[in-house]
Amino acid sequence: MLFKTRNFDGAPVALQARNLTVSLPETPGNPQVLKGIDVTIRQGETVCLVGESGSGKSVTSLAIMGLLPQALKVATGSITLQGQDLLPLSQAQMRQLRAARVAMIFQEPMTALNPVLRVGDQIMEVMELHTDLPVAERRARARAIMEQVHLPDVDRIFRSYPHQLSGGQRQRIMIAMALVLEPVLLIADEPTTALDVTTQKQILSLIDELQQKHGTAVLFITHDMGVVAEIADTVYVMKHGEIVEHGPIETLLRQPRAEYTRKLLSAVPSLSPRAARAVADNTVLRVESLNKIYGGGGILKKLPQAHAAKDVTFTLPRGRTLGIVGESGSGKSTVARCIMRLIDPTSGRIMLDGTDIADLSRRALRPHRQKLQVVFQDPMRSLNPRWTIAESLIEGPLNYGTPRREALAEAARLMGVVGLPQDALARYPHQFSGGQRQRIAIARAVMMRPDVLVADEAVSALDVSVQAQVLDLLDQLQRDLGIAIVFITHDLRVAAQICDEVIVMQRGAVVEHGPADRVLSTPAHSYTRALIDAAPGRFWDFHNFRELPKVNHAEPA
Amino acid sequence: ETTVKAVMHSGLRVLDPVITTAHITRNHAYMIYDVLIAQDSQYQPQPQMADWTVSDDQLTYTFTLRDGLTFHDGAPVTAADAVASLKRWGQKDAGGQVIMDRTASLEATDDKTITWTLTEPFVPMLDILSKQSALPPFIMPARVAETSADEAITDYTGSGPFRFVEAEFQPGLTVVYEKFDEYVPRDEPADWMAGGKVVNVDRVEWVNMPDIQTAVNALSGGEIDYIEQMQVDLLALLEGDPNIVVEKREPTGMQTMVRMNFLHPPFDNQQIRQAALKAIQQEPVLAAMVGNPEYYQVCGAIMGCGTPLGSEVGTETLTQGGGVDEAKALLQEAGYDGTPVVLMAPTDMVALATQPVVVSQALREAGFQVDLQPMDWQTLVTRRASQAAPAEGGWNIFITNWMVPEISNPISNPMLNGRGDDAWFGWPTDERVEELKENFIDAADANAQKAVAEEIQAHAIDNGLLIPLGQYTLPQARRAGITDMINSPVPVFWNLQKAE
Amino acid sequence: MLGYILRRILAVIPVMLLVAVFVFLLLRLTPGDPAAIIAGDMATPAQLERIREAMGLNQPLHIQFVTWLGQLLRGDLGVSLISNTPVASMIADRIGPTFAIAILTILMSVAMAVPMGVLAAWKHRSGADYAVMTFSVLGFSVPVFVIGYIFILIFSLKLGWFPVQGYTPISRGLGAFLSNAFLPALTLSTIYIALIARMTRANMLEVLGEDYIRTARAKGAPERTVLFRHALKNAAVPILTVIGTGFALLIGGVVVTETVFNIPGIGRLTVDAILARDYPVIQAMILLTSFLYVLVNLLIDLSYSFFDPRIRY
Amino acid sequence: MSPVPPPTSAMQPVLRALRLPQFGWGSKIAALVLAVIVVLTLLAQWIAPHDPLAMNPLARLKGPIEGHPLGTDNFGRDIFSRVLIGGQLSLIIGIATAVVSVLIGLVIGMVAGFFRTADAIIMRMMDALMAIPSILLAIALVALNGPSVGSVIAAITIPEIPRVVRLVRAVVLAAREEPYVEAAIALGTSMPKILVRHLVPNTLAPLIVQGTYILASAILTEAILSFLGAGVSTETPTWGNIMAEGRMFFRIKPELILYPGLALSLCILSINLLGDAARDMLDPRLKKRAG
Ligand SMILES: Nc1ncnc2c1ncn2[C@@H]1O[C@H](COP(=O)(O)OP(=O)(O)OP(=O)(O)O)[C@@H](O)[C@H]1O
Ligand SMILES: Nc1ncnc2c1ncn2[C@@H]1O[C@H](COP(=O)(O)OP(=O)(O)OP(=O)(O)O)[C@@H](O)[C@H]1O
Ligand SMILES: [Mg+2]
Ligand SMILES: [Mg+2]
Repeated sequence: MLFKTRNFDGAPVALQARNLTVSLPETPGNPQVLKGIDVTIRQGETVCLVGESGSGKSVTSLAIMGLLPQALKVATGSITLQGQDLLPLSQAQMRQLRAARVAMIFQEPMTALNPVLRVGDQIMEVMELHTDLPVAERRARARAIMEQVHLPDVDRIFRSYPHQLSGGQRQRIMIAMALVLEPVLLIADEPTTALDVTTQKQILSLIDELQQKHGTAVLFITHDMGVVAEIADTVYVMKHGEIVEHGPIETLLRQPRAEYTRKLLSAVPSLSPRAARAVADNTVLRVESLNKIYGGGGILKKLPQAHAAKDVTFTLPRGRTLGIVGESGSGKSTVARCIMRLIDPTSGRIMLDGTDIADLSRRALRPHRQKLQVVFQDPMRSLNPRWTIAESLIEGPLNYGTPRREALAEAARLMGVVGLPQDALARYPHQFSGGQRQRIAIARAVMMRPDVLVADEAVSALDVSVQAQVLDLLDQLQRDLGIAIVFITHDLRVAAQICDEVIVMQRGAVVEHGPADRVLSTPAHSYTRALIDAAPGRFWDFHNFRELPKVNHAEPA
Repeated sequence: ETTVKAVMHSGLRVLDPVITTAHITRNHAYMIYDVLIAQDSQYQPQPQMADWTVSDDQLTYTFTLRDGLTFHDGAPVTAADAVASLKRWGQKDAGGQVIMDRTASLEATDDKTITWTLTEPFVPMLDILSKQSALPPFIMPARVAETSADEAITDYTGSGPFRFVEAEFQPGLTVVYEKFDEYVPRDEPADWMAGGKVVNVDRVEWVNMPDIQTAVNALSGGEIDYIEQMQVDLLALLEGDPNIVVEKREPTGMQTMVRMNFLHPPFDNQQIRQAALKAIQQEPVLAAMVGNPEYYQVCGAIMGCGTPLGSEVGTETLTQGGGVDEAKALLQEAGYDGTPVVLMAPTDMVALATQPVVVSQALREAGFQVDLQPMDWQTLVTRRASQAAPAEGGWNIFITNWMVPEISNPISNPMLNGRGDDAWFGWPTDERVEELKENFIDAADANAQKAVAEEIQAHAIDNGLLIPLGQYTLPQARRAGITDMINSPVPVFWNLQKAE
Repeated sequence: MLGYILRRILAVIPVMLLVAVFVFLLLRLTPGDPAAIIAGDMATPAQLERIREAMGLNQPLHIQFVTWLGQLLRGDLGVSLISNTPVASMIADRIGPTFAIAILTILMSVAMAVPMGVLAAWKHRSGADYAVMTFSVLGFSVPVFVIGYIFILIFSLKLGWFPVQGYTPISRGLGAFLSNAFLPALTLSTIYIALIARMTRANMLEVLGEDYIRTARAKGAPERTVLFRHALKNAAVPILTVIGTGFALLIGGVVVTETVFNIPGIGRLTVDAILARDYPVIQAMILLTSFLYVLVNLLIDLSYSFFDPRIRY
Repeated sequence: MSPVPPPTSAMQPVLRALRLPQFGWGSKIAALVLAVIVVLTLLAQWIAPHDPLAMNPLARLKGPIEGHPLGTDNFGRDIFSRVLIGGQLSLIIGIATAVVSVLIGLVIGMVAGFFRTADAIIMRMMDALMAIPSILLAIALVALNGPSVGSVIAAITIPEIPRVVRLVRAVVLAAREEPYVEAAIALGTSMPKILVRHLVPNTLAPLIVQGTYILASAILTEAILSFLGAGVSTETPTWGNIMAEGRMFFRIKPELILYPGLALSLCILSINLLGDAARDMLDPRLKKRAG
């Protein structure tokens, strides 16, 4: 079974939004954030709401909860929950409803739980607010639901604070909290985006399991088409505050009608790795037994140590792309920052064009900096917000003695290369979108004519469609300039798209290393296999609106 | 148990009446110590602890202690105690030093008798021994009086009408006294420091309130009984309150005056000193300081108006004004080159804060360049001891106040010391004034003394040894329930009654 | 935790040593001379010199410093140059009132300021917010002594509710204590309230924007629960911090209120000592207040973990 | 592509912060009041009907009378003129203290924030300085140098410095972890250049806010120093010493405290309000926040 094919036509409607319009009454021009959307969710159904960032997905969910930010107001339309009109309700009445009949879980399990209260108390609080159950009963129920969400060692976790739990565990607590009163509707706003793929898979199946058990209707908000393919019964596609298309999952993926949906789907990178390119002969970067141990030392007390990179070794030839993949905390960024010498490696060698830069002093390092550039994950924070784009772009060349005029000319030329208008140079970072900013950051790196470009999660913060543009740009630059790229990502789809070679890291160590197509199609290490398995929607070729012709890696036994 | 709570003019910090001239310490000493002989309201010496006889040749003074004198620790007061106390005092007090210079012997001839033999007759002997300021000779146990005169005592046993309650003493803040039950007062009625010191209350508490307004509020509210020195401006707040009595305490009051530094330009020049004197007029200074004319008196006498020796010769411009043009002319004549005059102005002493401001304004109007330097009193007392040039941490002018009895006599008036480096701050070298003082000592009788005093006045004004700025009294205020207070220069707490 | 406390206490030593050096140098380089005040108006320069000699003020600075430090380490704060009383007993006599009023002030301030700040943050940009902010800015804008005078005028003289001055120790009954201590504490509170209310507001604003507040609302928690159970505890650490650093402000205010209300506390003692150059007293007082400051802040640091379980030592 | 987001970043915060239309009405009034006070004090020499020092002790403590719109003080000087001129020195003390402490604090804070070796020593010294109650330190410092304008400014400035240092250091420590700083390192930018071009601008916004508080509290501290007898000479009037001198007459002539107090409070109120507005403005989180 590829997709869920359940039919809910007969099921009672859990929630219905009709012609819902949300506007910003205090902003000049009274812009509309939601423009008359219609959404129907039936008992037991999972409805996925997809769309690019800023399209209004979260606003929809908050409108249902009655938790719209002050700036936003429902202008027209209705929201009914099991036939009860929600909009006329007072705040007090809405409060009665929340958690009891509509519950919600949020994207960031790290921040969505109150850090100063024990998680058990936070679950019990829901019952305290909505029921008259005695404390003992509340506690028993809280434990029961914690077991249902498969939390280990319930006794201990019940008494723990959020920071003592892993991300996945926290999200389970959130789910437990949301479901303990068996609500009619569960709204999940990107509940797994912040989680590792393996954890994501567990959470998705948990939601599925509980939904089956309680018959809850689920409104699931995500921008990850893979997740959609895994869990949705029905999909709504949003753009600029409007629903452009909706339908059963399979229909939508096979025969998308709206142009926008097609675009959205084609931008999803394929999980089938591209063939490695011809091996160039000259190595630009060679890393040998790189180790990085954080912490230790301390005068009066030994600080805890973290061995974040263990004996990492690889070589990178000119013009090729090396992917580093692995779960959060596996040491990817550590390796990148060591190579960049933003931090000092504990031991090992980093040969850049034949020179070991691992132990060079700041001063001695300077001439080599030029050859080594970096692009970070967060495009907003990686540009100085106070500087014009031109200033940011020419900072590097000026450091190495390029005359200002020449540097400006080169900056202008690169604006064309990365697909931005010339006048962008005079503007400030905040005047660009995330994708544009990331292209600027790439242009800034390219200004230095580097031999090696390190991209640490360079596309992770971007929408799929924007992601595709940036990946194209990197590809093009690599072809034109022969730059070698170290590409760090946790997204196997992305890695499959652009890497020639891949190393897989787990707890600081390289567990697998090889050409991308081999590693991703016939993984040798169980950890790699687990990663690949966990990738949602890996059976589907979104680009071509059909299932992948064959599953081209060996199923684990 | 009756307790009188009094707000005194300052906080008591130093407990040794020999080591400091601070009035609050002297007042404290009058509470817990007794004196051999004391001044009455006619400025006459009267027996207190002792009677005396003087030999015909005026050389031998014999003091006999009266019966019943006991220290607070129960020991009887002996002549040896008195001798030790007098000797320690004699090292410190200016008048005492003069006497000691002429002393052949001072000893206890028996338990009750003190025999003091001089080398030559000395008329002011008894006046000095009975004086109220600056350092009266208080009698302490011999063991205490053995302390070096430069070191503060640490044993506060006296034989006065009150006992010092050491456990409740908070320096600068509160002092508590209890009635000394074994004290035997004289039979005569109390008259200033003389007569019977009959204590009618059980306890006296002195509290220091740095903000006089707080004190006034507290007096209105009945939280305290007595304020030693009222700010005249604030009398308005007490007006019309039947529970409160405001009155002048001492008839003579205080003198405020300017002292110039003779060592450095421009005041090393007599003409310029004269110019300064002519530039100043007393009334604005007094008005700014006190406000209500009832409580100040324009007075040019350097030894005080209303005292036997007071004379106002040569001070018309000070008292009546009109000297500015003369001052300008003098400056011109002396060739004053605009050297700035460093005027030290204490900001933290209410009684001294206003005069410098008015004086500097007056000097400026006459053509002086004035550098008014505000500082706290402590800096001032330190800096005035510096003989350095004004630009290097020295000074040209400062202003201070005296109790009139302290300066009412040329011997004790520190301004009239003309012995250069040994003189008081300002260090005038003035042989003439020294000569005149000798004449004064040698004067045969009161009339002759008065004549010399007039000469001294004329000379001192002419030479600019000081510029008197006038006299003032700060009234005291008390709850009406406090009666029979002795109206003396030193506020004392015997004799008074407190109605409950 | 124990190790942490130990390390923090050890870290206090260099700070206090620096304070000691600093204070000592500051004072000894100051013009003004305790000998002069002892000697009084009539003393001659030669007498002054003898007194300086007797008090050891003529010795070289470093010798004086070492002597003083040595005494200090033996727990001997020295003897007042002016009144000859042991400094320790002077402080002991006068620390009570200051302490009692400071604590009353902090209690009153926290009790008033925290709800004010919470309200202002909750009703951000509303009339209530502006009212609280204006009040708290006002508290920063009027000199303490003016506030004190106004309170005396209104509450003591016009209404007659409180005595105008003085201090009654708490041992003579809470009522008697409060009747004297309330006005000074209220006066001191204004600036403290301003500080805490402002800090509470700023941090509540921040916390109220956090995801877990949205979670609490999504659970259907009423606003009261959201504000006080969920938000306030999270905002507590910076509020506590400002209470700690505000302690210095409190000491400054105490000096003034003790003057205005005639309270026999250590604030006035210190100012008097500075004006009289009573070195042992000044040194002891500044060391003591600095030490109190450090101690209060240490305690506050340690209390963080009570409010925020993420903070572990 | 999502529409251009609102300019929430802290870029060009200074210029934007000073553009008044973005402030609420409270801040506009504050700015207006402050402007009036500043203009009045700047023009005091010409507006004041009397020489602030011209005295007539025989006509002291008078109520509003001919030629003295606010009456006279205890020296018979014109209160109105003194309050006008007093504003000059108060503002100078406030501004000088703010500027000097911010500049010195900035330099020390940058050094502490950027050079790990210096950090420990500098911060211990700052801790020590902070631990000494500022008002006591100020009184002692004034006693040290005599209460001239310069020493009052120094006395108020020195205790403020550690606070600025802490602030700057915190900003620098946070900013040096920013990816754009790391990017600059990767671009071969030298440390001093990074300090000056990337980090200093980050500190400006909080420093402006801090500066307004220092300005306001300096004016107040000066008043308190005067109250405690360690202020500037009464010959150079400040709001603080006018009040301190007038406090003795609070009950018989409250104007002596009322008018300078009013001027001072209005001024500080405005500065504080502007500072708070700047804080709200410059804090992107407050702007993004809703609900
Ligand atoms: N508090 C607010 N004030 C003003 N505009 C807002 C507010 N919250 C959201 N918006 C606007 O509403 C629109 C929809 O935002 P929403 O958060 O629903 O997007 P989204 O689809 O959830 O995006 P993402 O995938 O990034 O979470 C955006 O254009 C956003 O700018
Ligand atoms: N400055 C640091 N001090 C101490 N430990 C650190 C530091 N930075 C990272 N670590 C630890 O090193 C390990 C590797 O971190 P790293 O940031 O390299 O992981 P990553 O693979 O980039 O993870 P992510 O996908 O979340 O970015 C983690 O356990 C992390 O907690
Ligand atoms: Mg969203
Ligand atoms: Mg990383």
